[in-house]
Amino acid sequence: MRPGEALRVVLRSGSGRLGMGLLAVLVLVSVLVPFFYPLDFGLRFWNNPIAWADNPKAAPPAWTNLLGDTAPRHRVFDAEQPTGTIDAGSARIRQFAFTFSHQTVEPPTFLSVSIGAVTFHERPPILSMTLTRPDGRSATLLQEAVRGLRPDETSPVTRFADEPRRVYLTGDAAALGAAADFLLREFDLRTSGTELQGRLEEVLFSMPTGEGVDSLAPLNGEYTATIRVITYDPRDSVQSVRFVAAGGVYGLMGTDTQGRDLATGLLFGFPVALLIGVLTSVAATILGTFFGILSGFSGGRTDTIIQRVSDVMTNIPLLPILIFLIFVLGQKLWLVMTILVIFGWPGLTIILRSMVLQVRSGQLVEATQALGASRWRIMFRHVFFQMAPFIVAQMIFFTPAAILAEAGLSFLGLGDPSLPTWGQILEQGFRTGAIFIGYWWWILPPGILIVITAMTFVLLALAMEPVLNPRLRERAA
Amino acid sequence: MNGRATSGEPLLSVRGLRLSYAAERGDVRAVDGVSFDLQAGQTLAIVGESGSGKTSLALALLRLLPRNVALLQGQAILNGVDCLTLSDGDFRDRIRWRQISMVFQGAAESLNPIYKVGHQVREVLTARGGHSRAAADGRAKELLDMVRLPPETFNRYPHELSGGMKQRVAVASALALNPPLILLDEPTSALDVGVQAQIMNLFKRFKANLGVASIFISHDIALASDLADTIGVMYAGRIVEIGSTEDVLRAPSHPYTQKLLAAIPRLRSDAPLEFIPGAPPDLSDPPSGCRFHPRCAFVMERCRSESPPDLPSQSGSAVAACWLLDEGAS
Amino acid sequence: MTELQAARAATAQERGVPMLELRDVAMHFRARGRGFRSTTVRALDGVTLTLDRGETVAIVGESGCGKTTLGRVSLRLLRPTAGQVVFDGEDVTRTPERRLKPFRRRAQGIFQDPFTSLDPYMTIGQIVEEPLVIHGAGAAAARRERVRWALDEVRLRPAEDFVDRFPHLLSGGQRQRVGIARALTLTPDYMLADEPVSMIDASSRAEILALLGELQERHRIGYLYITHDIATARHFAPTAAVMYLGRIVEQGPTRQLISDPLHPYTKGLLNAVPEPDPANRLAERIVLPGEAPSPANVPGGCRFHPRCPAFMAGLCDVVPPPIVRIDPLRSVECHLYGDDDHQRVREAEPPPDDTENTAQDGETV
Amino acid sequence: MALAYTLGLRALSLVGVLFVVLLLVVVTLGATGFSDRMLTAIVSEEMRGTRQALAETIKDPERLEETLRERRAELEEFYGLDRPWYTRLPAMVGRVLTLDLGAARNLRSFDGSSRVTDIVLERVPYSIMLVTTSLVITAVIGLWLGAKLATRVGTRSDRLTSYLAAASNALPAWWAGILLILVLSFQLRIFPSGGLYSSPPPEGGLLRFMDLMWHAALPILTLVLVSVGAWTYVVRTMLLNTAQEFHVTAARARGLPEGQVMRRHILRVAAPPIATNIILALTGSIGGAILTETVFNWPGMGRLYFDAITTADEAVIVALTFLFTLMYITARFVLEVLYVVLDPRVRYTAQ
Repeated sequence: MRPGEALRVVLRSGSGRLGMGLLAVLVLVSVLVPFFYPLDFGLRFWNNPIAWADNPKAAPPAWTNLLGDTAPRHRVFDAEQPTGTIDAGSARIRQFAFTFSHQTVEPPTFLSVSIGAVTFHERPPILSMTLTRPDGRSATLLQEAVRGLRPDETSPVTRFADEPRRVYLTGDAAALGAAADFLLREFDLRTSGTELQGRLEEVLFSMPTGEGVDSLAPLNGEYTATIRVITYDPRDSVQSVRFVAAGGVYGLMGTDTQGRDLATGLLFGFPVALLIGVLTSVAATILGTFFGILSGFSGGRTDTIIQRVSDVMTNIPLLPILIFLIFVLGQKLWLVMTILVIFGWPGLTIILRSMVLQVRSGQLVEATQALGASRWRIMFRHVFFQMAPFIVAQMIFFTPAAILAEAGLSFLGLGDPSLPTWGQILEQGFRTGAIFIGYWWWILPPGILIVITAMTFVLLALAMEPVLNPRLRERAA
Repeated sequence: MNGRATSGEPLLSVRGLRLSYAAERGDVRAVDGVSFDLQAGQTLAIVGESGSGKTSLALALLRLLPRNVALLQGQAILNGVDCLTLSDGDFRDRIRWRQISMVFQGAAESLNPIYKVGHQVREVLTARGGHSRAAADGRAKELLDMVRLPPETFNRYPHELSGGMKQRVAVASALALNPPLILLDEPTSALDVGVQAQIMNLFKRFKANLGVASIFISHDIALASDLADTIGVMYAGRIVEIGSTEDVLRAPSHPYTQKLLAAIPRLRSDAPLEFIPGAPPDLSDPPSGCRFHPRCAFVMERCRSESPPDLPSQSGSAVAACWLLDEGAS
Repeated sequence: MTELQAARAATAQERGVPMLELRDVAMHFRARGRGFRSTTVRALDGVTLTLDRGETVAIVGESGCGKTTLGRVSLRLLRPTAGQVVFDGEDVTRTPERRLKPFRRRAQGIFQDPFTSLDPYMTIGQIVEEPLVIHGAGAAAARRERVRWALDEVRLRPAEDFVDRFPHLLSGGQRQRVGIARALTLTPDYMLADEPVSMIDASSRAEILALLGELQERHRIGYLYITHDIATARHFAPTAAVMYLGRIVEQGPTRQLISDPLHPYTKGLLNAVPEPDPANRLAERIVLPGEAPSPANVPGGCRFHPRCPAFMAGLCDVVPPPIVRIDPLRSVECHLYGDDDHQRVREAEPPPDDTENTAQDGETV
Repeated sequence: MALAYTLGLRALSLVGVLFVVLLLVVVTLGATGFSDRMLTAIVSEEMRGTRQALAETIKDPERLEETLRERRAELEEFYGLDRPWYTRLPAMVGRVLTLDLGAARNLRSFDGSSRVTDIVLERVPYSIMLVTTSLVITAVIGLWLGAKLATRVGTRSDRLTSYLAAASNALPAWWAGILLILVLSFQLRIFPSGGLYSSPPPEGGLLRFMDLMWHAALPILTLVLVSVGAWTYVVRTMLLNTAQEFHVTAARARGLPEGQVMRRHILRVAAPPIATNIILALTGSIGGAILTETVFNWPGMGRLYFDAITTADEAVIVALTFLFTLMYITARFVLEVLYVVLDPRVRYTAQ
């Protein structure tokens, strides 16, 4: 059967159409992802906690709010240019004011301020952050000076260039103290910073309704965070400023306990899964086809050796060996794929060999040999073509097996850390106990994606069946 | 339409049998209006080339049809019972193997590979013949002996036997319930000529000794003439000529029969071999009129449009569906 | 064929060297038996045969007699265990495959099954062109022209209608003609015809055989015609050899072989052939008992002795029979004719046999 | 005779497989320096005991250290640590074969032993219980359903099963387990999410057993769920293929009752190819069991694998790899025997 004809047969069935559709989506996403992701995404971003510090932790997807939940949105404000500048003598005050509307019962899950690359010449600049509430009251939660010149440094000095100065206000003792002061000053409530530990946002984003800090009513409205950078030299500069009022929900797919955006990780999983599946199955199929045809065709010692090796290989239980080898040799994706290929080809070889023997006993081979055709011509021009549809079907069928094997291995904690996969995301969720706490957004999507991807190929293999078995195609006399 | 002038009710009387299969390109009319009579103890040979519908005819008589049958009509009256109108259950209980048994073309495939052959012969006897296990064993051994298989064959598996021996087992099984009629569907075509002659001897013996009637289906008219009292020649789903073996062989009336006979290489004659140009028609779209007309050397205008009726040949008992006979008569 | 080759072929013939010569060819296969034992399957066991250009020799025998193996050896598809395959005086028995191309160009084959001997993924044009491609004969245009010529030769006309079609759209007879065209493109001198009509409807067999005959006349092809059907051999091959269990037991002009068979096996074989004659009806044939044993288990002495109606104990089961030359064209391998004065024993007609299935009924597994 | 020969050949071939796996394991361990580390750990452990014992008798600290150094050198020589790894191959193969792999780094057996043998072997029954129970349930359902569907090809339920079977190829056991936990354990709270017994375990034999069953229900359900579709499909397809064979038509022609045709001429004939498919599916079910145990915290070998990986306990991993291979090969041999018994053709033609 010609390829075009085969494709038509595949597309005639429902499963074929569904499989082709899913495959198109998979391929499209996988092709697009590498354009937008750095290649060292795994090490530089995914497994680097700093990259995810400003995200809410274990937050469900943002769209869960539509279902009636009332978690605050996640707000991130970045600025490079101040919203206002005040010159006071030699000092210049850069103001970065970020206003946001807070309308939920739950306060933000945390607040943080980050200042990027500050350059100064003489006096070190002073940084501060003040939160102004809808009722006009305000609290200054941060006030600190950039570290001055050390003896070994010469002016000008740039600080926070490599990594911004990030103050995690929620856990910052000074900020907690400032909040306690604020409560005393404005509401005459006497607490302490330690007492407010973990409750900073709660007290800042509410009105006390009675005695003490335990009876609070949410205060909704416009809040403004003002970050000030005071410099003392006209040449001084500040590169960027960020304020985060972390939400209780995040993005399309939520976050994990490290605050990682699961949507990002899941998207990155597309090309990786496809790579594992397709590369492994193509390589295993090429090897299997080559050895299968060679074995069936050449007979003699070559055949015996290939047969013995395949027999042993197919008798080895794959997963335990895979676990052992990856554990000992290192968690590398290419290694996983290599092992899958090494253990994947013999199955095909055994089937193809018996098919070749059948073809070989037929008269086509004899006739072609009598024409003077070389062994290679017979093997790969005639014999191979007879089996091509079957080989393609086997390749498709092997693809999900490779994907699932990698996922299973990752699930056991043997994934390649430099390339996040769906299996790894699931494993981290499982290890953190996500299923027992009900972090479904962490557990369900990667699993569903694995199943859908595997399903795509299974559906295609299913639709290939009539191509292989003409009896199913035409039930004529 | 029976070639032989015989008295009494025929054992089997087939009238207007039609059978088509559903296929993608349209219905395939495998059997298209076949009628014949068969007397008890006689042998009718149905001779035709591949695709002429001869095997379909046999399968229709035993009602062993594939799923894609689109049409089955006509009558097949065996001992006064119309086999085609019986319910499935009745047909199975009353007709199959009791009245009509069959020896298939691929004897090797007709045996279950995982049971000893003796047990397979016994199975029919216990399940259908009401024999006890012990009685069935005895009868099975007797049957194997009748087809001249050594006693130890009883405990052999099919794969341990040669093709000829397997075919003998199939014959033993067909004789198990003493049916009055056996269908022999190319029973020797997979065998070498020597073994073929052995099996044919067996059939001849049973015909003479047991008085069992048979329908012998074959592509080989020479082989058929070895056993048959009557020969029916099939072409494209129809019997184009039927008559006593002597008449059909000595004075064939239908051009197709004539050519078929002339195409057989004779062992002791140097008559040049003839052939029929062209190929048999596609039965999903058969030619109009006489189905043989596109390949016939004597084609007339009438052959293209009108389907010829069965006409008596000059040579006595035979009838043939050919307009030439009409010309000759008028 | 190049002029050089033609010249060589011509000179070979002038020298009186036959085109194809099989000298005492044996072909033994090793097969895995039960347990660790391995058995030797003696498919061919000392066969000598010659064939000239324009000549047809039939090899007649039942399945398993080694006739197909003989055909394969004659095309050097198999390398015989012993003996020689000589083509135009040149011994090609041990010639390695890569140096066999000149031989392959001149020796071609037509095979039994027209359904499996053609690649279903190739068009008729590609199939017929393949030998030209393999042998690097001519430019593309010349090859196409040659394909058309070959199709025309086998009367697949007009050739244009066939070149782009796939084999599954053709009838059995048409496919077989494609096979013949494929073998013909290189205009070989020798063509093996291995049961070329056994899978074709009776009404078309004569057509294929007639075509082969015509091609022989036109191109002086020598045929080795392998068949189980001795009747077609009579009509197609002037000379025939009867094989039994890997040996030629009788050889001679086909008509004489049929009218006056010498070997008990040949007689048995002929007795079994059905003829369209109502007189045969119900008369039981005199048949050979049992079936031929497997070539893995060849009886000693005369290999036919367990089934032979003229079996002479102490001789036939002990001493291999000599090849007795009856006249320049006929020979037989049987003790019945081993007398000094080549006395032909015609009276030894076997008695009607009724114990055909006892004793050694084919123990082939 | 031929039967024994055929089976002997299979057994030999499977022993060969085991040997290849052993060699692969040992060579990998040697070449990567893992075996050095494992042997060093064994030496260190023995030294701990020696130090305690010697400390009783030798009071002079300097002499004690000296004696210990000598003792250590002796031990290192004994274990071959002073020689290159490949000279230790046979000894290492022996160690793996007998699971004599010293002490685990962190893992302990239920009663606190740190010997690898103790840790690993006490898990075996739990794994076997899980796998065999689910296998039996799957087989029963698969055979019954497959036979039922084979009689109604092309119906909606038949097509549905084909799709479900295909889907089960794409559904990893661990993921199915997680789903079941989320729904049946976390949401509906019908079943426990894992473990062997409730804590504290109920008193009394019957209650304890019931509690065990209650805990085993979800893992077994998982294993059955992911393989029953494929089983059903295989059984159905094999039966259909057999039903198309000519001898079945021949049996019908003989007028045998339909039930007898199904039983004797279809089911029985299809049994060997069904067995073959099950043999092939065995690899998958071993993998499924490892992961399912992990998900359900079922204290079998699979869960132990997970824990050993987490704690980087190489000796336990080596022992488990070997044990899994051994179990797999044993199971495979049992099925091969079954196959040979089922098919008379194999019995007589040795190949």
